[in-house]
Amino acid sequence: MLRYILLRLLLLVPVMLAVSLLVFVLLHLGSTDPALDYLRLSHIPPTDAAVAEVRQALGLDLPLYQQYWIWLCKALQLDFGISYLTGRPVLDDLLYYLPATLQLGGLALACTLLFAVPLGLLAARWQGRWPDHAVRAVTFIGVSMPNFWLAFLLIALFSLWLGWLPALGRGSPGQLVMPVLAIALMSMSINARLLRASLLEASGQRHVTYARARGLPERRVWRGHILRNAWLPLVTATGMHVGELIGGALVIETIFAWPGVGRFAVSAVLNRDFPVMQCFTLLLTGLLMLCNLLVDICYAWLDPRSRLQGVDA
Amino acid sequence: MKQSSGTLKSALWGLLLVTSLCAHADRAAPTLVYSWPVNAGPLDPRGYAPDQMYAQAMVYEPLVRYTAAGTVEPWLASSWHVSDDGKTYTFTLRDGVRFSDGTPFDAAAAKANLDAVLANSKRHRWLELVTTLERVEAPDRRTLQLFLKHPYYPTLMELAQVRPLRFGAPLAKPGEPVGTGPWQRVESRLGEFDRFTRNPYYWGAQPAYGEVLVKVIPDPNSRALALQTGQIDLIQGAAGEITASTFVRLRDQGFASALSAPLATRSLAINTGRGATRDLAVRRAINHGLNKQAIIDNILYGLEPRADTLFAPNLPYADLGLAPYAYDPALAARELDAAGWQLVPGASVRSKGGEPLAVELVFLGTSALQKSLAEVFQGELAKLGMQISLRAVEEGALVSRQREGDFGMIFADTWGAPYDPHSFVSSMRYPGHADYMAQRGLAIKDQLDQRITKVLASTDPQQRAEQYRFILTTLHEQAVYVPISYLTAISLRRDVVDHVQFGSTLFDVPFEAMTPSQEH
Amino acid sequence: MSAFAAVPHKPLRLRWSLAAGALLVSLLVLLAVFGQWLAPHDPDLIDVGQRLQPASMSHWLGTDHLGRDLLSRLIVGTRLSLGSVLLTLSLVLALGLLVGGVAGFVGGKLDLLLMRLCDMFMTFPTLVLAFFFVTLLGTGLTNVIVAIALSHWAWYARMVRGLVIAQRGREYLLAARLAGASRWSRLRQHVVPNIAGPLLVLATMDIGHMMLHVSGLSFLGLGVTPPTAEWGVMINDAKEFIWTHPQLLLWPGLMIFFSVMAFNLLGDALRDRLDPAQERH
Amino acid sequence: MPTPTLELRTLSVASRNTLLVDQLSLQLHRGKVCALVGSSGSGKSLSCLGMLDLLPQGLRRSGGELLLDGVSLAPAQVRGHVASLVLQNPRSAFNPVRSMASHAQETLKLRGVHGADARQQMIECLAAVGLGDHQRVLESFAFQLSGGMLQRMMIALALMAQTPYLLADEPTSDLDALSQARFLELLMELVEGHGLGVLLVTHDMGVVARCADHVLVMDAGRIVERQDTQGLFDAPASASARTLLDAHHLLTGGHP
Repeated sequence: MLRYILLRLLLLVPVMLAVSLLVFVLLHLGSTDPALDYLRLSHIPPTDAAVAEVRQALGLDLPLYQQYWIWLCKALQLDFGISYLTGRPVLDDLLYYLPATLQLGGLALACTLLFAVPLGLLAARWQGRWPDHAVRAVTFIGVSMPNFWLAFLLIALFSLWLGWLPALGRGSPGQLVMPVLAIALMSMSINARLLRASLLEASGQRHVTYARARGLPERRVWRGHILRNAWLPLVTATGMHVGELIGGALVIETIFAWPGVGRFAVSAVLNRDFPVMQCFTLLLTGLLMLCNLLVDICYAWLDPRSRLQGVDA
Repeated sequence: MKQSSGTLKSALWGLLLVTSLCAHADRAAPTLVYSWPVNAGPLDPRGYAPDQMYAQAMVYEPLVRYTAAGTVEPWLASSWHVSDDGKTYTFTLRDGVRFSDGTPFDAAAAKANLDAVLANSKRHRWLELVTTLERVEAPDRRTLQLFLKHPYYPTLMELAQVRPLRFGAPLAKPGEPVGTGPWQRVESRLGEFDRFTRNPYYWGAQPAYGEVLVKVIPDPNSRALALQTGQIDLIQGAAGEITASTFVRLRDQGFASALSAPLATRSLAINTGRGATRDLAVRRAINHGLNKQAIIDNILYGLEPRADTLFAPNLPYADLGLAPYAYDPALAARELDAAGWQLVPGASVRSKGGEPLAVELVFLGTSALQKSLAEVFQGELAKLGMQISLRAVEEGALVSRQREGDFGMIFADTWGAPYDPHSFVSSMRYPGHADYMAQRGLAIKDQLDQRITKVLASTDPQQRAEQYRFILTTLHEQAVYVPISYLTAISLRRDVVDHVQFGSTLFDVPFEAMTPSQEH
Repeated sequence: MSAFAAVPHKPLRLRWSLAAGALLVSLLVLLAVFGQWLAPHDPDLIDVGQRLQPASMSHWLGTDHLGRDLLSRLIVGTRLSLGSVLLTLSLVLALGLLVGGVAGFVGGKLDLLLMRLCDMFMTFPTLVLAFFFVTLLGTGLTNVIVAIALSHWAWYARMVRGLVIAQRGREYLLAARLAGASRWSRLRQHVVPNIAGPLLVLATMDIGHMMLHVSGLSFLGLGVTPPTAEWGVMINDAKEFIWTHPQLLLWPGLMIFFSVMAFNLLGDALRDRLDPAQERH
Repeated sequence: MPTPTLELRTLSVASRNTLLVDQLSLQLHRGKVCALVGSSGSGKSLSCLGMLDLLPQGLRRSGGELLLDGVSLAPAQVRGHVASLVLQNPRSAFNPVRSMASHAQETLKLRGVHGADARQQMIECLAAVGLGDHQRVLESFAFQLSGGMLQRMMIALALMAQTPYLLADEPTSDLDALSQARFLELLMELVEGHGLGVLLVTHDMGVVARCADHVLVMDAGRIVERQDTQGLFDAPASASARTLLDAHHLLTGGHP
């Protein structure tokens, strides 16, 4: 098992390298020149001389492979360069903003599991009766709701009309409620529907019939047999949803003025701040790969078949 | 334009009352709370992005300060003398001025700052004075001499600008801003706020406020909400702090508001070198075809006065009494017909010799205001039989299109005081500008550039005014620009702050002149 | 002979949702095709004097911040939203079939490489990937479509590969090969029809997801260029007026919501009908 | 004292509109094997499951009263306490994510047996069904054991539950000839040794011939003939019995 984890961690390096090269090339072949953005934000007229000077100062005039080589050497010492716009080391800014996003993403993930599991269970337990229909209706709405529109509805309802919650910013717990809900509703609904489907499928299995035949009480049949098997698809889905939550954070942070890494990345992308974009994609890739590894480990721990038969990576 | 359902309005008032009651107003050293989209930055006296100009204007001071009347007044230099040939400027420095770390401000410190600018002239060369400045001398403690390569009349104007020709303590460590200004920056928390307190050694009158807290709020809607809920006391500036509609809504709700004098011109640059706009008649028809007043009243809520000329009359050398292009669609149609742009019955777009009257209007996709204006222009000019295709781009692409002249028409505002008119006009000579690219198609473009060079070097004010008249009149008659409105700074404040004034330039906010109001 | 496996029968609910889904989707298609003629006013007609009017007889849903009729813009917006999504879908299906088909059919090292590429694309959240591509390609609807296609194709490729490999083992394919049918005709006659079912289900389920992304990117200001009416852009424009005219924000959101729901409804029903076993959230 | 019996009265099973099992009644006696035979689709498996009320979703059960020595019992009281079940496809009958030991512990816990003596009983039962290497078997999962071993594990679980009766639904049809013979041998030992009462559902007349004392022949959800084994083989009364026997003779070429 340990050997498998080490192998996956080693796999992380080549993938990150490939992603960084791909992103580097795509960025520099992109449409516009970051020097222009720098001049614009500095209120300096973009004459040819000024553009040339800034390109030289930012090291953009070197040939592409040389730029990448310089970046790579420095990156290996965790120095991801200086942001074109803020003049601060890129990694410090990203790590400064990361906790806010992790707080939002983490809470959204917790909220997803907190609501998806009971809802899924409720729907599967009373299949066909009113709780099942209610849950299916709610989750169906959740799946079809655009998160940015939901965010505005929440703002209009809770801070504009009822005035209970502050509409934006970070700090007091009240400011957490709406952004988390706006991000989590979609993945919560998806997971609830998934859990319901996998519960129904599991409860139809023959080993459940056999368990009941052995006289086990219904409660133990559900906990010991149905649930134990229904967790598996949920684990893989949750792994995928970490990515979706970060995607959601991108949009939601701009609406709620949440000082997270998502909003920072959006502004960096709009202002062509290459070092920040480069570092952000690497950070994101690393985070997602680790999440996938975590999911696989959970899966192997929960499902002996994959553990003992050798996991198909 | 009162338009809101009953419950909504009462809810808002309720929200306002609740929050303003609990807003703390500590009496010790009152704090003025302002907001800005981003942090102030390391605040290097000569620094560009990410340093924010409003903060540099608070901490660093110029030799001479630009006034609302468009002239300069003595500031760090109590007096100055210009040699007859206009190439030597001798300044007598104000006595008893000290930096916020207590060290004295003298000729040596001033020379050190200006030498630093000359040393990095590659970066500062965009400012004409930096290329014309030969060397700086400090004969004694209170005398500073600037020697120019050739006479350059806007020297004093460019010395007044926020950067790079202001003065920081030479020995200050980078990131530790030490200036002679009324404020010093004591704390900066990324993404949250920047805190400024009074400079204890300030040579001028101590500001009424003990502290200015500038919160980081990137989004205009969030900024408006912060004002409503008492999280900030003041919204002021001309950089789109809040949208026009929000300004009107808050003003109608009773927030004290003010509009500044014209500071810059919101205008479209028309490409004289490409497509249908090569034809003067087309450019004149565009100027006549846009009902600017209706647009200003509805899109800009009448907040910005209509602009008839490229520079507002209150700017130096700009009061020329040029005949404005009145809104006269009939005249525009006649001019187009006369110029051969026929509207074939059945077609909706005029054409001449097979070429359709189509112009591409490029605008900033992320600016709601430019998007609305672009859509209205498209609608209005369509009535004249002109096909305006809209092209939304983000900031980076807008600048590159301006540089390469890749536009039919493009939003290109003037730089505003104190750059207008001299710096803006001077920049027209260099490729890589929307203006250069727009004027490229004019036959007399070369003559215009020579005239600009001559005006900058002229020492005789009368002759200078003559050159400006020729330049501005030519640009006006050739209809290279469509001036829309004069950009004004807006100001909205909670009733906890008084004596709110506007800075004389687009960038500075005179916090030192503001006082906490007495009633509270 | 496992007589006691769940006896397959069509619960009432399934037929109902299939009908409802199909009805809503066809309504959307109707709106998209005949949009202009159905719209009471010209959606792009700017009448600055009539700004921000509440609902009235002439303008059933009122007017937007430039005085354009909101209802007409919503109706015409259908064409753009639906059209762009269907275009994206065709691009994604093409890519998915190509890559998945080749990986599945050729197998070996190429298959491994292509699947690793898929994994890399699948780890990235689709919206972040789309956002990234748009900023590289520049704004505009065509770029948004390409960006979303680039971020969604991996799922399809992975599924197509799985199905192709599953089909390849089937006897009739071996028989066809023995009968000397060329590889291409085998793919066309035998493999594709069997893939169509699950692929159709994945596509209908995914349309909703893509529609959310198109409007999401437009909301961020990177998508459709004005003045064409598109729901995401309309929400972006209405953002400024949330305090005074929330209805400007409400209607476009509702349109997105209902069209996404319609496709999800249809997708669910199709999935239950075509292959109950295949679970995809 | 009449031989102890487990009686099922008038069990009916129906899906939405078709009747699958019609008024089925039968009696099981300790130490006796009662075979329930019929062609596939005759509803014999459904009856077996219906008896313990283990029908899948969508099927309705009516009637089917259970009496142990004349005393009426609810199916839940019978399941695991009075009667155990052995299924056809053993691999899918075990929870894939739980080891054999945890299945056994679960069953023993029902009888309040914990810790050391639970372990002891497991070892004994496994030995009884011929799974000597109990350490490996207990730690392994379903996918790690063969069909035959899993089948015998089910018997072991029944032994652990100490239920007097055993319902076996086509226990041998998935096994190869050798493990089939061994399984039937084990079954007969338990019937004679422990006085187990068995309901054997099968379509293989060879199995019936070898083990069954009494035979019930089912067709289209109804019992069409009840006789003892010898009588059935000699003079099958119902048409379906005859077809089953002809098929059997064809396969085995003559008398059992």
